[in-house]
Amino acid sequence: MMVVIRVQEPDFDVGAEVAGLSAGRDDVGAIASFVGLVRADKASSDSAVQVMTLEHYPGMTEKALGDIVEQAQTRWQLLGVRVIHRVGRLVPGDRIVFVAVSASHRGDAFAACEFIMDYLKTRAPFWKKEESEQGGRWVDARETDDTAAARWERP
Amino acid sequence: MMVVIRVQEPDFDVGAEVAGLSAGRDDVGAIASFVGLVRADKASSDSAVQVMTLEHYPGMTEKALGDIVEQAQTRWQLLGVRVIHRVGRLVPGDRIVFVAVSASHRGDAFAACEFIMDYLKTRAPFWKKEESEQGGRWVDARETDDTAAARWERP
Amino acid sequence: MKILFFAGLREALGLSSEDLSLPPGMTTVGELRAFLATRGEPWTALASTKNLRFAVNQTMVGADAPLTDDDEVAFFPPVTGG
Amino acid sequence: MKILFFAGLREALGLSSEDLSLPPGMTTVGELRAFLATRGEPWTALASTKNLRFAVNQTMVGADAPLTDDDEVAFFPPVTGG
Repeated sequence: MMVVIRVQEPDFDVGAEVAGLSAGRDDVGAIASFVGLVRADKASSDSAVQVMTLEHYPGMTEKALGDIVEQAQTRWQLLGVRVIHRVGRLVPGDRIVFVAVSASHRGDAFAACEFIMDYLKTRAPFWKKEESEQGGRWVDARETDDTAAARWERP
Repeated sequence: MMVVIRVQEPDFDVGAEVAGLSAGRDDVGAIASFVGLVRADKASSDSAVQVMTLEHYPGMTEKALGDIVEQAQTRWQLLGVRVIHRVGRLVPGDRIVFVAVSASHRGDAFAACEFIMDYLKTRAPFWKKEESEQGGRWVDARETDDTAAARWERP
Repeated sequence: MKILFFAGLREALGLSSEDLSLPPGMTTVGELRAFLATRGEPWTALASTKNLRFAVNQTMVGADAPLTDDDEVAFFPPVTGG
Repeated sequence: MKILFFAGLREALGLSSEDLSLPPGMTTVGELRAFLATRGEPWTALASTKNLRFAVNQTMVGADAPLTDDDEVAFFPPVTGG
Protein backbone atom coordinates (compact mmCIF):
# COMPACT_ATOMS: atom_id res chain seq x y z
CA MET A 1 0.00 0.00 0.00
CA MET A 2 1.30 3.37 -1.07
CA VAL A 3 0.03 5.97 1.43
CA VAL A 4 0.60 9.71 1.20
CA ILE A 5 -0.82 12.02 3.89
CA ARG A 6 -0.12 15.72 3.84
CA VAL A 7 -1.37 18.70 5.87
CA GLN A 8 -0.28 21.90 4.19
CA GLU A 9 -1.07 25.53 3.46
CA PRO A 10 -0.42 25.51 -0.32
CA ASP A 11 -2.89 24.28 -2.91
CA PHE A 12 -2.39 20.85 -4.50
CA ASP A 13 -2.36 19.57 -8.09
CA VAL A 14 -5.30 17.18 -8.54
CA GLY A 15 -4.04 15.83 -11.86
CA ALA A 16 -0.56 15.09 -10.51
CA GLU A 17 -1.92 13.45 -7.34
CA VAL A 18 -4.28 11.18 -9.28
CA ALA A 19 -1.58 10.32 -11.81
CA GLY A 20 0.81 9.50 -8.97
CA LEU A 21 -1.42 6.63 -7.88
CA SER A 22 -0.98 4.71 -11.13
CA ALA A 23 2.41 5.95 -12.36
CA GLY A 24 4.74 3.13 -13.37
CA ARG A 25 2.32 0.32 -12.57
CA ASP A 26 -0.19 -1.69 -14.58
CA ASP A 27 -2.33 -3.21 -11.81
CA VAL A 28 -4.46 -0.15 -10.99
CA GLY A 29 -7.89 -0.42 -12.58
CA ALA A 30 -9.74 2.26 -10.63
CA ILE A 31 -9.01 5.58 -8.93
CA ALA A 32 -11.81 7.27 -7.02
CA SER A 33 -11.09 10.75 -5.79
CA PHE A 34 -12.72 13.61 -3.99
CA VAL A 35 -12.08 17.33 -3.81
CA GLY A 36 -13.76 19.50 -1.18
CA LEU A 37 -13.96 23.25 -1.81
CA VAL A 38 -14.87 26.38 0.13
CA ARG A 39 -18.44 27.43 -0.67
CA ALA A 40 -19.52 31.06 -0.40
CA ASP A 41 -23.05 30.09 0.65
CA LYS A 42 -21.98 27.98 3.59
CA ALA A 43 -22.21 30.69 6.24
CA SER A 44 -24.38 30.04 9.22
CA SER A 45 -25.21 33.73 8.84
CA ASP A 46 -27.07 35.29 5.92
CA SER A 47 -23.99 36.91 4.40
CA ALA A 48 -21.69 35.16 1.98
CA VAL A 49 -18.45 33.66 3.30
CA GLN A 50 -15.51 35.87 2.41
CA VAL A 51 -12.69 34.03 4.18
CA MET A 52 -12.40 30.59 5.71
CA THR A 53 -9.64 29.82 8.21
CA LEU A 54 -8.66 26.22 8.87
CA GLU A 55 -7.07 25.38 12.23
CA HIS A 56 -5.74 21.95 13.14
CA TYR A 57 -3.96 20.02 15.89
CA PRO A 58 -0.46 19.40 14.50
CA GLY A 59 0.75 15.89 15.20
CA MET A 60 -2.65 14.50 16.02
CA THR A 61 -3.96 15.42 12.57
CA GLU A 62 -1.47 13.21 10.74
CA LYS A 63 -2.02 10.43 13.29
CA ALA A 64 -5.81 10.60 12.96
CA LEU A 65 -5.64 10.57 9.15
CA GLY A 66 -3.20 7.65 9.25
CA ASP A 67 -5.57 5.70 11.50
CA ILE A 68 -8.50 6.35 9.16
CA VAL A 69 -6.50 5.19 6.13
CA GLU A 70 -5.43 2.07 8.04
CA GLN A 71 -9.03 1.24 8.82
CA ALA A 72 -9.91 1.64 5.14
CA GLN A 73 -7.11 -0.79 4.26
CA THR A 74 -8.54 -3.47 6.51
CA ARG A 75 -12.00 -3.12 4.94
CA TRP A 76 -11.20 -2.97 1.22
CA GLN A 77 -8.58 -4.20 -1.23
CA LEU A 78 -6.60 -1.04 -1.92
CA LEU A 79 -3.40 -0.27 -3.82
CA GLY A 80 -2.82 3.33 -2.77
CA VAL A 81 -4.30 6.25 -0.84
CA ARG A 82 -3.54 9.97 -0.91
CA VAL A 83 -5.03 12.41 1.58
CA ILE A 84 -4.21 16.12 1.49
CA HIS A 85 -5.83 18.68 3.79
CA ARG A 86 -5.10 22.37 3.62
CA VAL A 87 -4.90 24.64 6.66
CA GLY A 88 -4.68 28.41 7.01
CA ARG A 89 -6.56 31.09 5.14
CA LEU A 90 -8.80 30.12 2.21
CA VAL A 91 -11.44 31.89 0.12
CA PRO A 92 -14.56 30.60 -1.68
CA GLY A 93 -13.65 28.42 -4.64
CA ASP A 94 -10.40 27.25 -2.99
CA ARG A 95 -9.75 23.52 -2.61
CA ILE A 96 -9.68 22.38 1.04
CA VAL A 97 -9.30 18.63 0.97
CA PHE A 98 -8.32 15.84 -1.43
CA VAL A 99 -8.78 12.10 -1.01
CA ALA A 100 -7.89 9.61 -3.73
CA VAL A 101 -7.91 5.82 -3.57
CA SER A 102 -6.55 3.38 -6.13
CA ALA A 103 -7.59 -0.26 -6.38
CA SER A 104 -7.98 -3.05 -8.88
CA HIS A 105 -11.75 -2.66 -8.84
CA ARG A 106 -13.97 0.40 -8.65
CA GLY A 107 -16.21 -0.82 -5.84
CA ASP A 108 -13.27 -0.85 -3.41
CA ALA A 109 -11.99 2.52 -4.61
CA PHE A 110 -15.37 4.29 -4.31
CA ALA A 111 -16.24 2.83 -0.91
CA ALA A 112 -12.84 3.56 0.63
CA CYS A 113 -12.75 7.12 -0.73
CA GLU A 114 -16.18 7.95 0.72
CA PHE A 115 -15.34 6.16 3.99
CA ILE A 116 -12.15 8.19 4.41
CA MET A 117 -14.01 11.46 3.76
CA ASP A 118 -16.80 10.56 6.19
CA TYR A 119 -14.34 9.62 8.94
CA LEU A 120 -12.11 12.62 8.24
CA LYS A 121 -15.14 14.88 8.69
CA THR A 122 -15.92 13.48 12.15
CA ARG A 123 -12.56 12.28 13.50
CA ALA A 124 -9.69 14.41 12.17
CA PRO A 125 -8.89 17.48 14.29
CA PHE A 126 -9.61 20.34 11.90
CA TRP A 127 -11.80 23.34 12.65
CA LYS A 128 -13.22 25.95 10.27
CA LYS A 129 -13.89 29.57 11.03
CA GLU A 130 -15.94 31.53 8.52
CA GLU A 131 -15.73 35.27 8.09
CA SER A 132 -18.55 37.18 6.44
CA GLU A 133 -19.75 40.78 6.62
CA GLN A 134 -21.40 39.80 9.88
CA GLY A 135 -18.06 38.85 11.45
CA GLY A 136 -16.25 35.61 12.28
CA ARG A 137 -17.96 32.41 13.36
CA TRP A 138 -16.71 28.90 14.10
CA VAL A 139 -18.58 26.43 11.91
CA ASP A 140 -20.88 24.09 13.82
CA ALA A 141 -20.44 20.35 13.40
CA ARG A 142 -23.19 18.93 11.22
CA GLU A 143 -25.37 16.08 12.37
CA THR A 144 -25.48 14.79 8.77
CA ASP A 145 -21.72 14.19 9.02
CA ASP A 146 -22.21 11.99 12.09
CA THR A 147 -24.95 10.12 10.25
CA ALA A 148 -22.68 9.63 7.21
CA ALA A 149 -19.87 8.26 9.38
CA ALA A 150 -22.24 6.01 11.34
CA ARG A 151 -23.29 4.22 8.13
CA TRP A 152 -19.91 2.48 8.07
CA GLU A 153 -20.37 1.04 11.55
CA ARG A 154 -23.17 -1.29 10.52
CA PRO A 155 -22.12 -4.93 10.97
CA MET B 1 -26.42 21.78 -14.89
CA MET B 2 -23.19 21.87 -16.80
CA VAL B 3 -22.82 18.57 -18.68
CA VAL B 4 -19.84 17.57 -20.80
CA ILE B 5 -19.83 14.18 -22.56
CA ARG B 6 -16.98 13.19 -24.84
CA VAL B 7 -16.03 9.98 -26.66
CA GLN B 8 -12.52 10.33 -28.00
CA GLU B 9 -9.29 8.57 -28.87
CA PRO B 10 -6.85 10.94 -27.12
CA ASP B 11 -6.08 10.88 -23.41
CA PHE B 12 -7.65 13.49 -21.13
CA ASP B 13 -6.29 15.84 -18.45
CA VAL B 14 -7.78 14.81 -15.09
CA GLY B 15 -6.67 18.00 -13.32
CA ALA B 16 -8.13 20.28 -15.99
CA GLU B 17 -11.42 18.36 -16.11
CA VAL B 18 -11.87 18.47 -12.33
CA ALA B 19 -10.91 22.15 -12.21
CA GLY B 20 -13.40 22.89 -14.99
CA LEU B 21 -16.26 21.85 -12.73
CA SER B 22 -15.61 24.62 -10.20
CA ALA B 23 -13.90 27.28 -12.31
CA GLY B 24 -15.38 30.73 -11.83
CA ARG B 25 -18.03 29.66 -9.32
CA ASP B 26 -18.24 29.61 -5.53
CA ASP B 27 -21.17 27.24 -4.97
CA VAL B 28 -19.36 23.94 -5.59
CA GLY B 29 -18.48 22.23 -2.31
CA ALA B 30 -17.71 18.73 -3.56
CA ILE B 31 -16.31 17.06 -6.66
CA ALA B 32 -16.25 13.26 -6.78
CA SER B 33 -14.41 11.74 -9.69
CA PHE B 34 -13.38 8.40 -11.08
CA VAL B 35 -10.67 7.25 -13.46
CA GLY B 36 -10.74 3.76 -14.96
CA LEU B 37 -7.47 2.35 -16.32
CA VAL B 38 -6.34 -0.63 -18.40
CA ARG B 39 -4.99 -3.37 -16.15
CA ALA B 40 -2.42 -5.85 -17.38
CA ASP B 41 -3.79 -8.62 -15.19
CA LYS B 42 -7.32 -8.41 -16.49
CA ALA B 43 -6.93 -11.01 -19.20
CA SER B 44 -9.38 -13.88 -19.19
CA SER B 45 -6.33 -15.86 -20.26
CA ASP B 46 -3.23 -16.48 -18.17
CA SER B 47 -1.04 -14.05 -20.12
CA ALA B 48 -0.82 -10.36 -19.37
CA VAL B 49 -2.85 -7.98 -21.50
CA GLN B 50 -0.63 -6.22 -24.02
CA VAL B 51 -3.18 -4.18 -25.95
CA MET B 52 -6.81 -3.28 -25.30
CA THR B 53 -9.03 -2.12 -28.16
CA LEU B 54 -12.21 -0.21 -27.36
CA GLU B 55 -15.05 -0.31 -29.90
CA HIS B 56 -18.26 1.67 -29.58
CA TYR B 57 -21.53 2.47 -31.36
CA PRO B 58 -21.12 6.06 -32.52
CA GLY B 59 -24.24 8.12 -31.95
CA MET B 60 -25.82 5.70 -29.52
CA THR B 61 -22.86 6.05 -27.16
CA GLU B 62 -23.37 9.78 -26.63
CA LYS B 63 -27.13 9.26 -26.35
CA ALA B 64 -26.77 6.46 -23.78
CA LEU B 65 -24.30 8.50 -21.70
CA GLY B 66 -26.61 11.52 -21.89
CA ASP B 67 -29.55 9.42 -20.66
CA ILE B 68 -27.49 8.09 -17.74
CA VAL B 69 -26.42 11.60 -16.72
CA GLU B 70 -30.05 12.77 -16.95
CA GLN B 71 -31.15 9.99 -14.64
CA ALA B 72 -28.45 11.00 -12.17
CA GLN B 73 -29.75 14.58 -12.27
CA THR B 74 -33.23 13.48 -11.29
CA ARG B 75 -31.90 11.50 -8.33
CA TRP B 76 -29.39 13.90 -6.80
CA GLN B 77 -28.75 17.64 -6.48
CA LEU B 78 -25.91 18.15 -8.95
CA LEU B 79 -24.13 21.20 -10.33
CA GLY B 80 -22.08 19.61 -13.11
CA VAL B 81 -21.10 16.30 -14.70
CA ARG B 82 -18.23 15.35 -17.00
CA VAL B 83 -17.99 11.96 -18.69
CA ILE B 84 -15.12 11.09 -21.01
CA HIS B 85 -14.66 7.65 -22.55
CA ARG B 86 -11.76 6.74 -24.77
CA VAL B 87 -11.99 4.42 -27.78
CA GLY B 88 -9.37 2.84 -29.98
CA ARG B 89 -6.11 1.22 -29.01
CA LEU B 90 -4.91 1.39 -25.41
CA VAL B 91 -2.19 -0.32 -23.38
CA PRO B 92 -1.97 -1.26 -19.67
CA GLY B 93 -1.71 1.84 -17.49
CA ASP B 94 -3.70 3.96 -19.94
CA ARG B 95 -6.78 5.83 -18.74
CA ILE B 96 -10.02 4.54 -20.30
CA VAL B 97 -12.83 6.43 -18.65
CA PHE B 98 -13.40 9.53 -16.54
CA VAL B 99 -16.51 10.54 -14.61
CA ALA B 100 -16.65 13.63 -12.39
CA VAL B 101 -19.63 15.10 -10.58
CA SER B 102 -19.83 18.43 -8.78
CA ALA B 103 -22.41 19.29 -6.15
CA SER B 104 -22.91 21.41 -3.06
CA HIS B 105 -22.61 18.37 -0.81
CA ARG B 106 -20.37 15.33 -1.00
CA GLY B 107 -23.12 12.72 -0.56
CA ASP B 108 -24.74 13.75 -3.84
CA ALA B 109 -21.41 13.92 -5.68
CA PHE B 110 -20.24 10.47 -4.53
CA ALA B 111 -23.54 8.72 -5.19
CA ALA B 112 -24.03 10.23 -8.65
CA CYS B 113 -20.44 9.47 -9.69
CA GLU B 114 -20.72 5.81 -8.71
CA PHE B 115 -24.21 5.55 -10.23
CA ILE B 116 -22.98 6.93 -13.57
CA MET B 117 -20.05 4.47 -13.60
CA ASP B 118 -22.30 1.51 -12.73
CA TYR B 119 -24.82 2.39 -15.43
CA LEU B 120 -22.10 3.18 -17.98
CA LYS B 121 -20.66 -0.30 -17.39
CA THR B 122 -23.95 -2.03 -18.17
CA ARG B 123 -25.78 0.38 -20.54
CA ALA B 124 -23.33 2.31 -22.69
CA PRO B 125 -22.37 0.57 -25.96
CA PHE B 126 -18.63 0.03 -25.54
CA TRP B 127 -16.81 -3.27 -26.03
CA LYS B 128 -13.29 -4.23 -25.04
CA LYS B 129 -11.03 -6.63 -26.85
CA GLU B 130 -7.89 -7.77 -25.05
CA GLU B 131 -4.78 -8.95 -26.81
CA SER B 132 -2.23 -11.08 -24.98
CA GLU B 133 0.40 -13.59 -26.09
CA GLN B 134 -2.45 -16.06 -26.38
CA GLY B 135 -4.22 -13.91 -28.98
CA GLY B 136 -7.24 -11.60 -29.03
CA ARG B 137 -10.35 -12.09 -26.94
CA TRP B 138 -13.51 -10.02 -26.43
CA VAL B 139 -13.93 -9.31 -22.75
CA ASP B 140 -16.93 -11.04 -21.16
CA ALA B 141 -19.50 -8.93 -19.35
CA ARG B 142 -19.13 -9.33 -15.60
CA GLU B 143 -22.02 -10.38 -13.42
CA THR B 144 -20.67 -8.13 -10.65
CA ASP B 145 -21.32 -5.15 -12.94
CA ASP B 146 -24.98 -6.14 -13.28
CA THR B 147 -25.18 -6.50 -9.51
CA ALA B 148 -23.61 -3.07 -9.01
CA ALA B 149 -26.08 -1.44 -11.40
CA ALA B 150 -29.04 -3.28 -9.86
CA ARG B 151 -28.31 -1.72 -6.45
CA TRP B 152 -29.62 1.60 -7.76
CA GLU B 153 -32.97 0.11 -8.73
CA ARG B 154 -34.03 -0.54 -5.16
CA PRO B 155 -37.09 1.57 -4.29
CA MET C 1 -33.88 -0.26 -42.51
CA LYS C 2 -30.30 -0.20 -41.35
CA ILE C 3 -28.93 -3.08 -39.27
CA LEU C 4 -25.68 -2.75 -37.30
CA PHE C 5 -23.48 -5.40 -35.67
CA PHE C 6 -20.78 -4.78 -33.05
CA ALA C 7 -17.83 -6.38 -31.30
CA GLY C 8 -17.63 -10.19 -31.32
CA LEU C 9 -20.84 -10.46 -33.32
CA ARG C 10 -19.48 -8.10 -35.99
CA GLU C 11 -16.36 -10.23 -36.21
CA ALA C 12 -18.33 -13.49 -36.37
CA LEU C 13 -20.45 -12.14 -39.22
CA GLY C 14 -17.55 -10.38 -40.93
CA LEU C 15 -19.99 -7.50 -41.35
CA SER C 16 -20.61 -4.26 -39.47
CA SER C 17 -23.84 -3.17 -41.17
CA GLU C 18 -26.47 -4.13 -43.68
CA ASP C 19 -29.29 -2.28 -45.42
CA LEU C 20 -32.44 -4.36 -45.59
CA SER C 21 -36.11 -3.85 -46.33
CA LEU C 22 -38.02 -5.07 -43.32
CA PRO C 23 -39.40 -8.44 -44.49
CA PRO C 24 -43.21 -8.55 -44.58
CA GLY C 25 -44.90 -9.86 -41.44
CA MET C 26 -41.86 -8.99 -39.30
CA THR C 27 -42.97 -6.71 -36.45
CA THR C 28 -40.42 -7.04 -33.62
CA VAL C 29 -36.66 -6.96 -33.17
CA GLY C 30 -36.82 -10.53 -31.84
CA GLU C 31 -38.48 -11.71 -35.05
CA LEU C 32 -35.81 -9.94 -37.11
CA ARG C 33 -33.11 -11.68 -35.09
CA ALA C 34 -34.73 -15.09 -35.71
CA PHE C 35 -35.10 -14.32 -39.41
CA LEU C 36 -31.45 -13.33 -39.82
CA ALA C 37 -30.31 -16.42 -37.89
CA THR C 38 -32.03 -18.69 -40.44
CA ARG C 39 -29.63 -17.55 -43.18
CA GLY C 40 -27.19 -20.27 -42.11
CA GLU C 41 -23.49 -19.85 -41.26
CA PRO C 42 -22.18 -17.43 -40.05
CA TRP C 43 -25.62 -15.96 -39.22
CA THR C 44 -26.32 -18.60 -36.58
CA ALA C 45 -24.12 -16.37 -34.37
CA LEU C 46 -27.23 -14.21 -33.98
CA ALA C 47 -28.95 -17.14 -32.32
CA SER C 48 -25.94 -18.42 -30.36
CA THR C 49 -24.55 -15.15 -28.92
CA LYS C 50 -25.14 -15.30 -25.17
CA ASN C 51 -27.35 -12.52 -23.80
CA LEU C 52 -27.53 -10.79 -27.19
CA ARG C 53 -28.60 -7.17 -26.80
CA PHE C 54 -30.84 -5.11 -29.11
CA ALA C 55 -31.04 -1.40 -29.81
CA VAL C 56 -33.67 0.31 -31.96
CA ASN C 57 -32.86 3.87 -33.01
CA GLN C 58 -29.93 3.88 -30.58
CA THR C 59 -31.91 2.92 -27.50
CA MET C 60 -31.57 -0.48 -25.84
CA VAL C 61 -34.82 -2.44 -26.07
CA GLY C 62 -36.24 -5.87 -25.38
CA ALA C 63 -36.88 -8.56 -28.01
CA ASP C 64 -40.53 -7.53 -28.25
CA ALA C 65 -39.77 -3.94 -29.33
CA PRO C 66 -41.73 -3.03 -32.50
CA LEU C 67 -39.95 -2.28 -35.78
CA THR C 68 -40.66 -0.16 -38.85
CA ASP C 69 -38.71 0.00 -42.08
CA ASP C 70 -37.28 3.42 -41.12
CA ASP C 71 -35.58 2.11 -37.98
CA GLU C 72 -31.91 1.68 -37.22
CA VAL C 73 -31.52 -1.68 -35.49
CA ALA C 74 -28.37 -2.90 -33.76
CA PHE C 75 -27.37 -6.31 -32.43
CA PHE C 76 -24.47 -6.72 -30.02
CA PRO C 77 -23.08 -8.71 -27.09
CA PRO C 78 -23.40 -7.36 -23.53
CA VAL C 79 -21.42 -4.12 -23.21
CA THR C 80 -18.02 -4.08 -21.49
CA GLY C 81 -16.92 -0.43 -21.40
CA GLY C 82 -15.66 1.63 -18.49
CA MET D 1 1.34 17.37 31.70
CA LYS D 2 0.60 19.49 28.68
CA ILE D 3 -2.94 20.70 28.03
CA LEU D 4 -3.99 22.05 24.62
CA PHE D 5 -7.09 24.00 23.57
CA PHE D 6 -8.34 24.47 20.01
CA ALA D 7 -10.73 26.52 17.87
CA GLY D 8 -13.62 28.26 19.67
CA LEU D 9 -12.47 26.96 23.04
CA ARG D 10 -8.96 28.32 22.50
CA GLU D 11 -10.46 31.71 21.65
CA ALA D 12 -12.81 31.66 24.64
CA LEU D 13 -9.91 30.90 26.99
CA GLY D 14 -7.50 33.21 25.20
CA LEU D 15 -5.01 30.38 25.61
CA SER D 16 -3.77 27.61 23.33
CA SER D 17 -1.80 25.52 25.84
CA GLU D 18 -0.88 25.19 29.48
CA ASP D 19 1.69 23.17 31.38
CA LEU D 20 0.26 21.73 34.55
CA SER D 21 1.16 19.12 37.13
CA LEU D 22 -1.71 16.66 37.27
CA PRO D 23 -3.50 17.62 40.52
CA PRO D 24 -3.50 14.82 43.12
CA GLY D 25 -6.51 12.52 43.06
CA MET D 26 -7.29 13.37 39.44
CA THR D 27 -7.39 10.16 37.41
CA THR D 28 -9.51 10.83 34.28
CA VAL D 29 -9.78 13.42 31.53
CA GLY D 30 -13.36 14.17 32.65
CA GLU D 31 -12.13 14.98 36.15
CA LEU D 32 -9.47 17.30 34.71
CA ARG D 33 -12.15 19.06 32.64
CA ALA D 34 -14.31 19.60 35.75
CA PHE D 35 -11.30 20.83 37.74
CA LEU D 36 -10.31 23.39 35.09
CA ALA D 37 -13.93 24.59 34.77
CA THR D 38 -13.97 25.50 38.48
CA ARG D 39 -11.35 28.20 37.91
CA GLY D 40 -14.13 30.67 37.10
CA GLU D 41 -14.39 32.87 33.97
CA PRO D 42 -13.35 32.23 31.23
CA TRP D 43 -12.76 28.59 32.27
CA THR D 44 -16.47 27.86 32.52
CA ALA D 45 -16.25 27.48 28.71
CA LEU D 46 -14.83 24.01 29.45
CA ALA D 47 -18.14 23.11 31.09
CA SER D 48 -20.41 24.94 28.65
CA THR D 49 -18.87 23.93 25.28
CA LYS D 50 -21.42 21.66 23.60
CA ASN D 51 -20.19 18.14 22.86
CA LEU D 52 -16.67 18.96 24.05
CA ARG D 53 -14.15 16.44 22.72
CA PHE D 54 -11.07 15.03 24.48
CA ALA D 55 -7.79 13.67 23.15
CA VAL D 56 -5.09 12.03 25.24
CA ASN D 57 -1.72 11.65 23.55
CA GLN D 58 -3.31 12.67 20.24
CA THR D 59 -6.03 10.03 20.25
CA MET D 60 -9.70 10.89 20.79
CA VAL D 61 -11.00 9.37 24.01
CA GLY D 62 -14.06 9.41 26.26
CA ALA D 63 -14.36 11.37 29.53
CA ASP D 64 -13.40 8.29 31.54
CA ALA D 65 -9.98 7.89 29.87
CA PRO D 66 -7.19 7.60 32.50
CA LEU D 67 -4.50 10.28 32.83
CA THR D 68 -0.89 10.37 33.99
CA ASP D 69 1.31 13.39 34.48
CA ASP D 70 3.25 12.55 31.29
CA ASP D 71 0.22 12.83 29.04
CA GLU D 72 -0.62 15.41 26.42
CA VAL D 73 -4.31 16.26 26.86
CA ALA D 74 -6.40 18.30 24.42
CA PHE D 75 -9.85 19.82 24.72
CA PHE D 76 -11.74 20.99 21.63
CA PRO D 77 -15.19 21.41 20.05
CA PRO D 78 -16.48 18.82 17.54
CA VAL D 79 -14.25 18.81 14.46
CA THR D 80 -15.37 20.51 11.24
CA GLY D 81 -12.68 19.79 8.66
CA GLY D 82 -13.01 18.43 5.15
